[in-house]
Amino acid sequence: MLSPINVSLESLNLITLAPMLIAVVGGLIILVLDLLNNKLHKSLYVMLTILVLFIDFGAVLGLNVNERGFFDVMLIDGISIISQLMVIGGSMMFIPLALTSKKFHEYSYPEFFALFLFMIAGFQFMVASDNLILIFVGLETASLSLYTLIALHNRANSYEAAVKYFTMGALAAGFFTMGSAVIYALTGSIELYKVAEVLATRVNETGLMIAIFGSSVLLLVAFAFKISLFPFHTWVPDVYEGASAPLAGYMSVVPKIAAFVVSIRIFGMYLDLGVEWVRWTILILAVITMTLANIMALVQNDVKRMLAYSSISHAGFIMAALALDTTEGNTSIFLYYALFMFTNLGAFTMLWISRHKKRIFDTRYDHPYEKFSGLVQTMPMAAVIMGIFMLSLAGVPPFSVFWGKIYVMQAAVNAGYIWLAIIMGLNSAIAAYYYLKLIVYMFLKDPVQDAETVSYNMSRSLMVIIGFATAATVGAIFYVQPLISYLYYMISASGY
Amino acid sequence: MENILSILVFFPAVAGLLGFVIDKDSAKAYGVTVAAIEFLLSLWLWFSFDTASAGMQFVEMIPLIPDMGISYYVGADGISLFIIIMTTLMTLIGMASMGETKNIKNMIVTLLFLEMTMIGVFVALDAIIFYLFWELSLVPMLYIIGAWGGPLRVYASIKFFLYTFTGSLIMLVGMLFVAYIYHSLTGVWSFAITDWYALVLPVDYQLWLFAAFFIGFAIKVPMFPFHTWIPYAHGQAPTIGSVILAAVLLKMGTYGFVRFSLPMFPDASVMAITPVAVLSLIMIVYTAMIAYAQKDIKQVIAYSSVSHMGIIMLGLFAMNAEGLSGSVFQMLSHGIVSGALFMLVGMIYERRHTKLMSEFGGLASVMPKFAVIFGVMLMASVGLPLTIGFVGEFLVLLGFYQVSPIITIIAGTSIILGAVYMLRVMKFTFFGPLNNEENKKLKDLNRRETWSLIPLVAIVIWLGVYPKPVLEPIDNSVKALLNFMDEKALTKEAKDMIRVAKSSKEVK
Amino acid sequence: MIGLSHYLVISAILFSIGLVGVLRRRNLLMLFFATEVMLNAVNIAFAAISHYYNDLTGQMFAFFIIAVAASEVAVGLGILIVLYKKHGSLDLDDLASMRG
Amino acid sequence: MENLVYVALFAPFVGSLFAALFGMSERRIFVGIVASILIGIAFLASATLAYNLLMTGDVVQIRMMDWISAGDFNVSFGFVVDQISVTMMTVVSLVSTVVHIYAIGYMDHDKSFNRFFSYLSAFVFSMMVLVMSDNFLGLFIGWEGVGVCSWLLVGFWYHKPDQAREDNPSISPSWAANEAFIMNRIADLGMLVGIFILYWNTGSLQYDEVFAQLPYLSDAVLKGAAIALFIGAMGKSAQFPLHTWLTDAMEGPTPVSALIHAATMVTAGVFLVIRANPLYSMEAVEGVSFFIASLGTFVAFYAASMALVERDLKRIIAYSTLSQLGYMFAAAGLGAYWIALFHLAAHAFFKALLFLGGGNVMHAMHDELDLFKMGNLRKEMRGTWIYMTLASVALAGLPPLAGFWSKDAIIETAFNEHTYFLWGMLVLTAGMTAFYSFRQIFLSFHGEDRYTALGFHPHEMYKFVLVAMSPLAVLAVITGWFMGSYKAFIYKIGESVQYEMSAHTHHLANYLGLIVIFFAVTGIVIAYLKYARTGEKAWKRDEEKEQGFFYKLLKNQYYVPKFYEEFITKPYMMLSEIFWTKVDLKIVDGTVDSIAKFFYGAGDKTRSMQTGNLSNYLNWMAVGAVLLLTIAAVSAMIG
Repeated sequence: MLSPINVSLESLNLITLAPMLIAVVGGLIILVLDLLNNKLHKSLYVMLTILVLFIDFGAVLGLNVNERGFFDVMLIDGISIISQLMVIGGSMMFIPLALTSKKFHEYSYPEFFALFLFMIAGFQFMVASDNLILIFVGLETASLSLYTLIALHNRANSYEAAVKYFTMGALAAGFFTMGSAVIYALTGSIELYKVAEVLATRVNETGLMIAIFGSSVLLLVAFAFKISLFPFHTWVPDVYEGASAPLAGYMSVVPKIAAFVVSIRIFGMYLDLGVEWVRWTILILAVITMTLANIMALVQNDVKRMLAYSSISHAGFIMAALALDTTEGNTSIFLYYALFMFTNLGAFTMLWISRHKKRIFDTRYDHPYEKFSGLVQTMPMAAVIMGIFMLSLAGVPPFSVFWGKIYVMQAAVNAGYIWLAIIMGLNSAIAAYYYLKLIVYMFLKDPVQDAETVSYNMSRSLMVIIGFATAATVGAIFYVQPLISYLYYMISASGY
Repeated sequence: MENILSILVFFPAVAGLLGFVIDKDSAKAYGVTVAAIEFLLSLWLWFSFDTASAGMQFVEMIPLIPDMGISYYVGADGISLFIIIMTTLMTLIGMASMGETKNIKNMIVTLLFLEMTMIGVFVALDAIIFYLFWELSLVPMLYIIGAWGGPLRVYASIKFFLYTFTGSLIMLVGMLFVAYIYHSLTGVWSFAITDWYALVLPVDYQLWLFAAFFIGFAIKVPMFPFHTWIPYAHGQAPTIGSVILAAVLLKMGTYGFVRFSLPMFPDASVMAITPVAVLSLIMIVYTAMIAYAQKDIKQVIAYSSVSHMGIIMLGLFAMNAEGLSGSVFQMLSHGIVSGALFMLVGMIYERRHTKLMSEFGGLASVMPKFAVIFGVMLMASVGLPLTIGFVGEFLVLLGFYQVSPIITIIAGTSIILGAVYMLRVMKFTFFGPLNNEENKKLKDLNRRETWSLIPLVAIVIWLGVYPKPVLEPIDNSVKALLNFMDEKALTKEAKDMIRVAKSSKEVK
Repeated sequence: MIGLSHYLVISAILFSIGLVGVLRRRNLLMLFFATEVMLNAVNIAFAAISHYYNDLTGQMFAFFIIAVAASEVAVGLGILIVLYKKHGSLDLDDLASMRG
Repeated sequence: MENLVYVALFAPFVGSLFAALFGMSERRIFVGIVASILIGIAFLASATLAYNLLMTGDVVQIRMMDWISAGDFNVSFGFVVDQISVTMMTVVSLVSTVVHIYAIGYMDHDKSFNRFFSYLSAFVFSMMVLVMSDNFLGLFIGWEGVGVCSWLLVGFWYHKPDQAREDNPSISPSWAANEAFIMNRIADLGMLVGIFILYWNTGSLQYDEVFAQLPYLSDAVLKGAAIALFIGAMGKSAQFPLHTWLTDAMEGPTPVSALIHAATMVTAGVFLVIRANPLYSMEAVEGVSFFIASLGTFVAFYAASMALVERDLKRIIAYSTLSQLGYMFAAAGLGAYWIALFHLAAHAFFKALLFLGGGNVMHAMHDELDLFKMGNLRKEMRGTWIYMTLASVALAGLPPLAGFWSKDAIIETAFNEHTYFLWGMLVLTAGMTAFYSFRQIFLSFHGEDRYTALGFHPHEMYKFVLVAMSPLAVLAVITGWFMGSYKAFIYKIGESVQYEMSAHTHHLANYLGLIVIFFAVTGIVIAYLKYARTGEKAWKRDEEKEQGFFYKLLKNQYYVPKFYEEFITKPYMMLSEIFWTKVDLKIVDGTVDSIAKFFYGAGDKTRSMQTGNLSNYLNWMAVGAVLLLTIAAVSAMIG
């Protein structure tokens, strides 16, 4: 006999779903508004988006640590809270970049903002669950929105970028589902905590381990693609180049945070089970990624592409921290991205400000180095600020990324991976060259452009963003402590 | 004014920030005034410094990132005190004598920031703060070399930056490892150097850590074979850049050895005596020879800097108070003398836009004042007694003689080889007939140039004749350092090698 | 008797076919089909395993995959159309204006 | 008394500063006068101190202030006025006074007149520091100070261009100055090492403290210290093989040669050995002392041999100085320190006189120094002729002039010590000395007039200059007469300086003296016969003889400067060049750059994986998956 379905609302713990719902509803409201009046200015949508995100942020803050909800598919642990906060925070910082002084195609569509909010909801689902289905759905929701957002930039390169990203993303999705299927086949479950339980009892079976081997490789491919590890990083430079600068900056931080969270959940599980070769695979991949991306960044002619490679390299850096499988290592992932976010926000905004509809300096690139030559003479403040961002990225103290870097390296040293710390150090040294290259152009060369060229898109809101990013980058030393202690607390609370 | 060190560090930075709004034409006056105030502040530091005490003074500590054990922790002892004063002095004089007119405002602002970082390095007692200023000092220097330098300036500045940056990252790993050990032993995170001093490390750890720190410091010093950035940096840098680079930035490396390597790794330091001494010997002899082959006056002085830094390195590893004090004193003397020499070369360069010796000859008759001051500095550079150059060099060689007579004798050839290349410069530049028509019209030093050099001449002679006010506080701190090393050393070899001064035992 | 392993083998073969398609095809449209093949191969596996375990989760996953695949096609085709408008070609080899 | 010490020390310093004030302005006679007066004051103070010491026997020792103290090392500016230093002080200040006054006349036309006095007084100050210091490091200050002043003064006419070695063996004043400085530095290193040895073994550098420790030191240490200090002495006193600078230093103005390169600075090395006599008289260092004596003897002979064929007036005197320094070292090495010191003083007087006379000739001949272009000058310059002849007689060692007493004593010492070979050499050298010094007198003042044809119109020096030279002339004559009382004076210092001839030698003293006189007279007679006659027998230049092997060997200073140039200077330059261009730029820096280039090149290569073609990207993903499998498999197997 079928017993009547009886679900108590309380046990659903719907509050865990609230943040995502807020984002989705926000997106819908924007769409409805457009239906009612399609002459509304983008600034309204921007502000609405920020407000929605603000509420979203508050809702996440209100969550209790270590809860499950909605048929236990939602998992609200420390990681999920901090990653949601970072996703939302990052989005709040990047969306005002729509407020340029010049018009850009995509921002005239309210759909842009709706999609943006849906994407955030997707990311939130991704990080707030240990159910592979939900992770997959969240991942795809976010990715599909992201592809569209990229394409909305409405130029040949954007379409090309979107197609490349999309196709590779589809392949990665295939790998992800196949990996999940293997896991399912092995354990009969797709809830990670159950998977872990099952695997823990059978960890000595050779056949099983071979199968795990296969599944973890498939999953690793999928997430290496998202995180952009070598050799799955090939989309990054092209997509960053094709996408608008704000979106590129956004992609260098937010989707990666989400992907990292899932990686922590999946690979952290393997590492906890004592599957050493996962660690080595990740470490080797990470080392290759940071080194090769650095080396390729050396020879770039375009600042945006350089930043793309640099973000690959930074991702490799962080991936190594993941392999450490210590609380410090996991803390460092979030700390690094939090600090990295401010700097990247600033750097990409600077690029955004200098963006023209037409390519003035180079037929191929939007932001060739030459564009910035002699900037210190025409716009000293801008040059100094951009210089600070570059130094921060290079890991020069006391700017924000340095503190992330030192924390990662400290984590590596503490875990006994001194060689890794040394490789990280040397990689930072290589990386310094291409960041310096921009500084060299800005400070040491004579100007070939007028101030207007570089401040084409300048508007008050962008200045505020830049100011904020600068303050956050320079003053990192003052907020690193609370940040660390909060992150550390949340992560250790969720058992990683 | 217990927080005078913080004032010293941040005053120039704040002044630099405000400097952005100063009008271009008044920028230099502003800069010189700020530097002068800073210099007076540093004199005040000396004045209120208790010269009899060997420990850290004016200590300030503000926790910044307690979870990582990082705090703003500064203090000064006899060793750092005078390096700080030299830094402020050389910045002031370098700035006052500056003939640069292009982008003067940027230059002034950059110099003020540079001053902050330099003083920060010498007062930092927290490894991360030390590292912070250490790295930050590269940036203004990069700009100075790159923006006002010669034709190869970009190459030179990037080389300078990347080379030192690479080295210091290795050092950073070393620091992190020390912090890790400190944590695993005490359960507390700390980057405070004074806390680290208490660590007794096993010898193999000491060796690895010594190596890590060594790379960072050695590149900065610069020790052979890491010295090749310096001829480019000096060759391309504008005068002020060379002055500060030679006078202060290089001292950061040797200062690092005193502050970190020696007290933290006494056993490793003792084991490193021979390798370091060999490298120092190569620096002394080999670069002195290279200096002799140079055609460009500035390059001669650049290579001579490396050679003199070899002497300083040797003294640091003498493991006795004579050598160490001498070495620290030599840091000051080299700072002042090479700074002055670079200024002099800069003055002639401004007049003739060349630094090649072959372009000159017989300048003594058209520029007598210039020649006299150059001569004084030259004599100080080759270590003539009663000039500042002698005291340090003598003490270093005296100190190292106890370690190894043979090495000392080879190192002592520095007094010969130094004379060889410096006198060559003197001869080809100032002596001989005045053949070149262009040189006949040269003007002697003007008032600004003369008055910026005269204080240096005065110091060169004052500290040569009566070094006691400076040497005594240095010596006190050095003795305390050696006492400490001796107590801390694990191996018998190290204990035997580290020679505690008799006079300091009584103090204890 | 057709057992789980047969399904899984079929699934694996299909997945490989899809993969080879993705790797070898030069036409974007065909490429999309190939990815669909891959996803559907996974669906077969999920359904089979679900049946084997007598557990509905797998089938649910398969449904979700179908849904996602559908929306993927929608988005993909949309992008494809604008691309075609701009480029006039769907050949992968023509799509390399960004490189290095 | 202390004040007098300071006066003696600082009067020259004040003089130097005073002159320096006018260093860049034009010639002012009063600068020279003031400087001379101040040196004169220093002389008076020194003389008073000497008198006081003679009367009371009280050694004055003062400590002015701390200098360097670090660790256990502690040294201060301290000065001691004892028999040794007071002798030097008096000699130095006296000769300096004369030279200063002389220079007022000599440098008359030089536009750098003021600068010259500044340097010259600074030299006197340094020399005073050198001799008065009560510790080795203080001595080193003076040691280096005189070196610098010598550098400044040799290169005084810095504007002269370089010449080929064939035209001018000294190349140029600035070259000679550098050579002198660098050669001295080589020796100074030895001196420094000696100081290090003494400090680390005795814990002090104070003379009395160091000497008090000597008996407790090991033989090796004593030997090491003795050798190292002597190396220092070799440089200053231009002993072989560091002797070449001295003749080249004749490029400096003649008063400088007289003061620095004859009377005072070059004797600093001898002074050092005498000062450190307790060390050198230790039994353990007997070998070293004997070596010193032998080297001294060798140099005496060696330098005299080169003087035989030299044409340059000043260089002949320089060789004679070198030779006489050899005598002094011979005495000091044999333990007769007071005799060495006495010879030093006597030599200072007559050699300064000789040089100043030479300066007069030079002044008269418009800087022409070639003896072959002179002849019969005595008719024009009678005063100078008398002075120079007196000085030459003293140098040749004929009684009753100063040189005889002191040199004879040295030769006697060699006999007394049973080192008959050294004795023989020294006697022979005495003969050669007489020959070349009179060859010089005869070629310049006697024989045929050769200069008129060449267009020279010599004239006698100013009167006041000649008057100023008179004290030297008087001393050159009478110094020897006070040998006995000087012996009594210096014996008070202690046992180590006391030296007495054995009874046997004493017995033979008169015969020995006669032998020396015989050789000297023979030398003079030969010189007379060859060079002094007029008319048909007049000397004529023999070009053919000048091509002979020995003549050329001597003329080229045994090819030693050439050897230094070919085997030290040039290889050093070449090696430096190689180190710079080949090693430093190519290898050391090349490695650094190639590392950078490697990364950059790798970037260019790996960049090509970014083809822009989506199909390739997808392939890369597949490759990546395979790669992951491999890595995982390998690490699983290793793990």
